[in-house]
Amino acid sequence: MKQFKFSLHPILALSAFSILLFGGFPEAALAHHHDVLDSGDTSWMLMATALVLFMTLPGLSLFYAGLTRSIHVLSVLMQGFAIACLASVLWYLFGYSLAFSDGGNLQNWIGGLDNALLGGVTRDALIGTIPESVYVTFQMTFAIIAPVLIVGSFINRMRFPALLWFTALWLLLVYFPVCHWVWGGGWLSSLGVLEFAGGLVVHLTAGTAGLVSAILLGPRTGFPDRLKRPHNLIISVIGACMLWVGWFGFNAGSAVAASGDAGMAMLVTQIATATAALAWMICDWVRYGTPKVLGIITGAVAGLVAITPASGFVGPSGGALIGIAAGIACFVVTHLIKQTFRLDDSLDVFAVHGVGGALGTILCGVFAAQSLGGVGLHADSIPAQLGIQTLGVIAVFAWTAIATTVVIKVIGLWARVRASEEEERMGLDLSQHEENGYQMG
Amino acid sequence: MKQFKFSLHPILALSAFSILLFGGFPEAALAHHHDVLDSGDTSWMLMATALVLFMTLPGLSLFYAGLTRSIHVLSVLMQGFAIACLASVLWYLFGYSLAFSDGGNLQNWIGGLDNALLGGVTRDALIGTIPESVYVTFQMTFAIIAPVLIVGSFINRMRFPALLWFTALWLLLVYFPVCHWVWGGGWLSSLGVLEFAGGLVVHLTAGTAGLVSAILLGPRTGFPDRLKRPHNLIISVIGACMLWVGWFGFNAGSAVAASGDAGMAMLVTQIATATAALAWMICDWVRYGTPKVLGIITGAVAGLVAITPASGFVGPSGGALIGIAAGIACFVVTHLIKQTFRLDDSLDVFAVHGVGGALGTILCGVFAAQSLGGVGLHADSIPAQLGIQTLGVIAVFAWTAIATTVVIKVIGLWARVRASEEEERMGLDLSQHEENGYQMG
Amino acid sequence: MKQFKFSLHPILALSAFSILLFGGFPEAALAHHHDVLDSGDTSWMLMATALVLFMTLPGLSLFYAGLTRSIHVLSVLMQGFAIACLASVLWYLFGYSLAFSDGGNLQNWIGGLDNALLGGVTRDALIGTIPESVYVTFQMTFAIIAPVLIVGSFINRMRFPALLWFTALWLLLVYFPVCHWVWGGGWLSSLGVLEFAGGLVVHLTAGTAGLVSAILLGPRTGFPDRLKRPHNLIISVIGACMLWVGWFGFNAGSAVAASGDAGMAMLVTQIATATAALAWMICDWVRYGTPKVLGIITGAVAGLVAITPASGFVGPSGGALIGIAAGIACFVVTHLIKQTFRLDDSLDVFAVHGVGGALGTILCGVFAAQSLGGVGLHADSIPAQLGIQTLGVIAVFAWTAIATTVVIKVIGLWARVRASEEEERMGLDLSQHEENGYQMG
Amino acid sequence: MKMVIAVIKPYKLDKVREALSAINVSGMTVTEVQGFGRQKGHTQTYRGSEYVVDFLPKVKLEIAINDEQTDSVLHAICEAANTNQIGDGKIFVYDLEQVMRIRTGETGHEAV
Amino acid sequence: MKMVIAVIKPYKLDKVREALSAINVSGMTVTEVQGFGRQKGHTQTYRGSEYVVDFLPKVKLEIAINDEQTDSVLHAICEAANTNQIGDGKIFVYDLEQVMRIRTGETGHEAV
Amino acid sequence: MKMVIAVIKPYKLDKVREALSAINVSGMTVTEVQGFGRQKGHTQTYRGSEYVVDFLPKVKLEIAINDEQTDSVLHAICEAANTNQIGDGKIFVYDLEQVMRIRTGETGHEAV
Ligand SMILES: Nc1ncnc2c1ncn2[C@@H]1O[C@H](COP(=O)(O)OP(=O)(O)O)[C@@H](O)[C@H]1O
Ligand SMILES: Nc1ncnc2c1ncn2[C@@H]1O[C@H](COP(=O)(O)OP(=O)(O)O)[C@@H](O)[C@H]1O
Ligand SMILES: Nc1ncnc2c1ncn2[C@@H]1O[C@H](COP(=O)(O)OP(=O)(O)O)[C@@H](O)[C@H]1O
Repeated sequence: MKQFKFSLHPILALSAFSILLFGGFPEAALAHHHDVLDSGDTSWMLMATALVLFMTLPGLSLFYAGLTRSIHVLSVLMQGFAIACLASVLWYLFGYSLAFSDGGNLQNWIGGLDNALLGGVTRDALIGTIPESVYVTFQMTFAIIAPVLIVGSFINRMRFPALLWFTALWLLLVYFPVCHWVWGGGWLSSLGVLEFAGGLVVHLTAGTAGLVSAILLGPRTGFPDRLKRPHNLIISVIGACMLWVGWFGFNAGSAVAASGDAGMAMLVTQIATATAALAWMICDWVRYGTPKVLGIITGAVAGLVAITPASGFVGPSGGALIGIAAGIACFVVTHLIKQTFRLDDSLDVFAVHGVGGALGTILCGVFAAQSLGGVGLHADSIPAQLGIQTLGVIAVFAWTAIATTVVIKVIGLWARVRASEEEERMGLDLSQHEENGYQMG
Repeated sequence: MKQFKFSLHPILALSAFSILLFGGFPEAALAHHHDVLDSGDTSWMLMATALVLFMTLPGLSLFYAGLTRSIHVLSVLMQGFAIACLASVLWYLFGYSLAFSDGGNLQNWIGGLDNALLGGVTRDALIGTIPESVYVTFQMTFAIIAPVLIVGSFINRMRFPALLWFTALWLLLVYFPVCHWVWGGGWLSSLGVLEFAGGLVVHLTAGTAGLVSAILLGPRTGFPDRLKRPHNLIISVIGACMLWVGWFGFNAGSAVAASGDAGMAMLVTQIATATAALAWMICDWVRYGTPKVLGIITGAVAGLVAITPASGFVGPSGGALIGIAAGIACFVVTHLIKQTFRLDDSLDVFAVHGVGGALGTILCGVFAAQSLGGVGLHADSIPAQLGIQTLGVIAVFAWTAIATTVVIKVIGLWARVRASEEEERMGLDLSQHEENGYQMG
Repeated sequence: MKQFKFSLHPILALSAFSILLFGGFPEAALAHHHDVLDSGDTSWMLMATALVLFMTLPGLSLFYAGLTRSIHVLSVLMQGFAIACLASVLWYLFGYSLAFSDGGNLQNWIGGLDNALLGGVTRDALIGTIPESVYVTFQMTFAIIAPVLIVGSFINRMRFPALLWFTALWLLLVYFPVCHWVWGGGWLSSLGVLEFAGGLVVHLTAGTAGLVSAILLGPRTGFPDRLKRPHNLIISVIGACMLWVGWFGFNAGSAVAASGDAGMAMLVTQIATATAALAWMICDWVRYGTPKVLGIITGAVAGLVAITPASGFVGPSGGALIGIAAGIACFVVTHLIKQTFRLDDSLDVFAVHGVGGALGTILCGVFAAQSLGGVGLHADSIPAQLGIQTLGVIAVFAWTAIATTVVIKVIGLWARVRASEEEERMGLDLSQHEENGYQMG
Repeated sequence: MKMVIAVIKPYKLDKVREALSAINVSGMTVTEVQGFGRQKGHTQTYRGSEYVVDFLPKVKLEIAINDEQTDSVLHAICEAANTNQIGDGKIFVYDLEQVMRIRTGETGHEAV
Repeated sequence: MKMVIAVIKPYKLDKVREALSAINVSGMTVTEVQGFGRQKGHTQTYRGSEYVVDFLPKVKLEIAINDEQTDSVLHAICEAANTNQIGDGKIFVYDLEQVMRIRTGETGHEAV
Repeated sequence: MKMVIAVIKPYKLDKVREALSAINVSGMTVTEVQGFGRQKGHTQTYRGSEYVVDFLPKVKLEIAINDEQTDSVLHAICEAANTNQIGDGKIFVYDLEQVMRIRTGETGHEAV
């Protein structure tokens, strides 16, 4: 199993890739198999893990919290925090095992229970050149951030007990399986889908789930024309900055080594983020006559999302172009969803994470081309790879949409999912937690 | 001396442990003695140091600052910042030396002055596989956080000059000696106490000092029934998240290497934090009918504290159980102190850090057992180890209580310790610093 | 070129230094030339890069944002964010190339365009022991922070489009050249100036530019006697803490290795920050009768700035003394500028960064002396080195002052640089971005 | 001229404003206030400490009107702000001696 | 009916509220305000810049009462809020023409 | 005695205060309020969602004065706060029955 496990995310991706390119595993990849701990790689992965946690708590939570009304601000922070705890426990109980252990006959779809309770994850166990304990924790932070992302779609209106159920069931039905498909040796990884750091596994799943749950829960009271403005953009800017910094762990950490791949992933992440942010800023400027703070930070996040699946495969110029595409596409879809479809995906989780994740996954199939500075897809294998990438996007979207619907419907059997008008009006802070965010004087 | 120094915290702990297990130093431990710099270990320790500083500034400061009234908020931040500066200078002057250099005849009790002014800490000096300069700074951040923790007990009412005196004398009389006892080759380390990352040295000392000073200074005006609510829980949540992230440096950094031990320390820290947070949340839910934001973040901190001394010795399931125990125990003691004993340990420093630190230290003696997934205590040595752990708790508690009392009494000889009613009413921000935290318009 | 490039910042500095000391390159330095990736060094540099970004976003932005009025708060954050994006793109387009590639005949003054669009920065390219991609990103974060620092001088009154122009032109005319002079093989590096981490390149350039632009834009409405107080010192303290933590990446990262040099850089950074903060606190106490929160955090920043150029060369006691000197000198100059010269360098960018950077650069020439615990300047070479250091300060100051003036004047040809009284009164948040920072209720 | 002061529940503000616009009253000044009355505050518990929350957030509207509008204004507010639950708030009316529009210097009825 | 407006030091709020409860006045509306009067603000210095703080934080109470309560209310507030130090604040009284309870539509004395 | 209530643009506060000091009126109580009037709010767009900003930030001054000061006070405020642009605000005057200084217990004219 170790042998197998070693070849996981994103080494598997790279390997699959090598197969495409060279028709077989390259020496270099195999050379890793000796499984000796490298303190430099371990050091980076310890840190990358901390960065991804930081990106969620407090980063993402703050990004969202600033955009709600002041009477719901704690509820958003609470949801992020509680999800982090719950997802950690589930990961320990069976999540890691379902995602990454050998699933036997079901291997294409889901892992087994060999590593339940993290059995087998001993002090000496290695994944490639790092301790398996580090790999477990690193991947745990990915399982944490996905459900926290979804929260943005239904802020101000999901009851807290329902949220806990939602988190648990959604991880079970969506995240663990999809993670297994892509990084755990499942069918998408067998197909050779390129997915470096979570464009499909984290962002497309979260974005799709956000869209679906926004539809099922219905809009906030006051949507679309009597809404209150974001209560504290300063907080959102802080959150966005933390997301940016923490995302280095997300992307460069997905190299699972302190290597040239990690370095390039960091570099292209930085460039894509910058171009996406500027692209969105210019869109705002053209459309509304003013560059907006909320716009530039959202653009940055769109860039971070879109470069995520591609960050291990493209070069600086590929990164720059993916960023620009993401900034524009996510801007447009945000407006479509809000203004044309009048859907209250409140914090644009689908438009930013769903669209950004899908776009990056697909563009990755292009910009990985060597001629474009990428890691080395031949020009004539681009169409095939594009097909695989698109298939991945469609499959993950479809499965997530169906499973999320099921999850919400099922929870509705025993719990009230949507806050009552009265609870919404009092604010979720008071109605769900009997606390207030701010208390002056 | 190098030879000696090398075997310090937590390598000493591990070594002592090995002696217990195998009746001698294992090869592996000795192998380190070559003292060659490992860039991976160094990299991680540089980063772990930054993380621990981050956990204090801004993490802990914010956690506390959000829980005060808005007229005292700056004073809390100021105290954290000033303590960080003062403790750094004292550590440079003689603190490191007193804690970690050879104390000669007094070696059981306190170090010497060989390293005063960091003499001998040259560019080439190594501790194990990392530069001594890094080890000095890493340990410095521990000496910083301990007195900052205490601040939570007497917020809103200690005068700033007294706080500076308190910090200096408390470090001298409590922190430097206890650190020496446990990690510097003193009597507790000779006994073989297991204390990975600061359960005794940092948390029990701080918690005990908090309790004692809360008693000596008396309660805040308005305690217990006319107090004002925490003024900004958002800030506290941010702080708690930063504590969580930074704590990876605290615990996994205490492996002083980017190793499997570090990885496992990070993993169990994550799990214990999650279970403790959920445990506290459930306690709130049962007791008050609502899950609370302040509850879940406090529970997380309790988990972080309790796993601290054990993080190098237990496995994932041990971590999960220690977390649950900590969440419940700290919840109960918080209520005891506030509601039964009516002591104004304002931010529950004793209930969280004192109790959490003691509990983790003791449980470590159990969950280190190999049969429970730990690093390898034999079932029949558990009673003995439990005895040593308990002795450590009692000794550190007693010494800290006595010495803290002396410190506060002595300062009272030349400085007013407690703010006047008028100063408290104006707010310490205005009365101590002539500044205001918030200034709208 | 690789060979050449390898010997850059700060290895070049160290090498130049070695030449001074030993009349030639030492073996140790040459040994690096093998250019093999070290995962430990790479790990640290990945992290150091994240730290420097963190120090700017959100650190520096928050430090500044808290000190404005609430109606300008977003504009400050927006400026920081937009600069980060723009500087990243420029760095990718040609900045890195102009700063670090071989300039041919112009090599003394500016680099060439060999690395434009980061051509040649492949996955395998190394600088010393780390991937060139990491070095590019690390240096990119330096190019980001310098223009963000300048923002503090003209808060509340520069129009946003002008700011974008200013950033682009200033990087082109000031930052890229000066960076090349000092770290890219230009004339100052040939002279052997000691500049470890940005005292000249980042802080003196930013400080000088701040002073010049504050003069050219004129004071804020209400200066000096009808100004409004800082609107949220909590935010500023958070920012200062983040600066402190992130600065470890700035200084210790400038060792471009996880080495004893990095460790010592971190240690002296910590000590200098602490002494400078305390020095400023005492100055406040003596001058105004109260220790101030804004004072102590500003002192910390002054210490961080001053130790920056020296951090690779001095020992702990050198750090302590540089800190004290910086705390006092920056305090005095702040008062001179504001009270004597009545210049509205609003957030004291010159007094802190200009003076701190210059002071540290010069004192570095003294405290690098071996007898003072430094890296090893002989007592009799101190005068010569002091001359070089002073020359560096003067040259960078003069060039920056001239070029910044040109930049602002030139922009004035097509854009309004200064906000109108009406725009300033509405607040830049509303007038430039049609957004509000805070929205209660 | 009269000044009408209405203390209402915050979330009713939009509705009251609309009700007033409907009867052509379109000037008002709004303040966030804390109310104390029959509606009792709740107790909040933070980590074992109980805090009595005496004051509840309300919104105060000040609306200057001409005498003849008084009844219709009271009626409009009352209807829009009523939830039949304790804490709905109160309306106070007092006599204004003078009103002046700063921009034009107009006084009296035209200034309202 | 009368409206009593009291501007007091913030930390006296609880005491005043209790004093009023003691004489059965239990409705009031409270606003955070900035006061300017004989009590002069202080000067604050932030990094070499001096800022004159003209306005001091006060709390404003609005209390509608029946005419006969006026004296006892003034007395109660005055006693509870007094510290004998400058800046203790002021009380203003004016005549209310009408009072209405939104919930019930009651007016006049019963509505107070 | 009269109470003058002036609702003005926030940035005019300092100027108005100075104008009042110039005519020896040096007591006042200031509140941050939201104004609704002829000056229409703007629309703000945040990520594709449009928000109508109905209420604009204003500052409300309450100034108790003696009867004979009324005209000069109105005049002073009006002049200092005027920008000739819509939204400059309004001044309301009503009659005060009683004024009391808490510190001394003085009432009536001396207390103003
Ligand atoms: N005597 C009073 N003077 C001023 N404001 C009052 C008075 N009584 C009530 N209020 C205001 O009206 C609000 C609602 O009053 P309350 O007695 O709680 O409910 P209800 O009006 O439905 O009986 C209070 O919160 C307070 O702001
Ligand atoms: N003429 C006035 N009109 C309105 N409010 C006033 C007036 N004079 C004083 N106040 C309010 O009363 C508060 C206290 O007044 P001050 O003159 O400072 O002290 P004292 O009442 O003890 O003489 C002021 O801060 C202000 O809020
Ligand atoms: N009828 C009213 N009652 C109370 N306040 C009013 C009234 N009309 C206007 N105001 C206040 O005066 C401010 C300015 O009024 P507005 O009609 O916008 O401009 P102008 O006074 O220049 O015509 C408003 O924002 C509001 O605070």
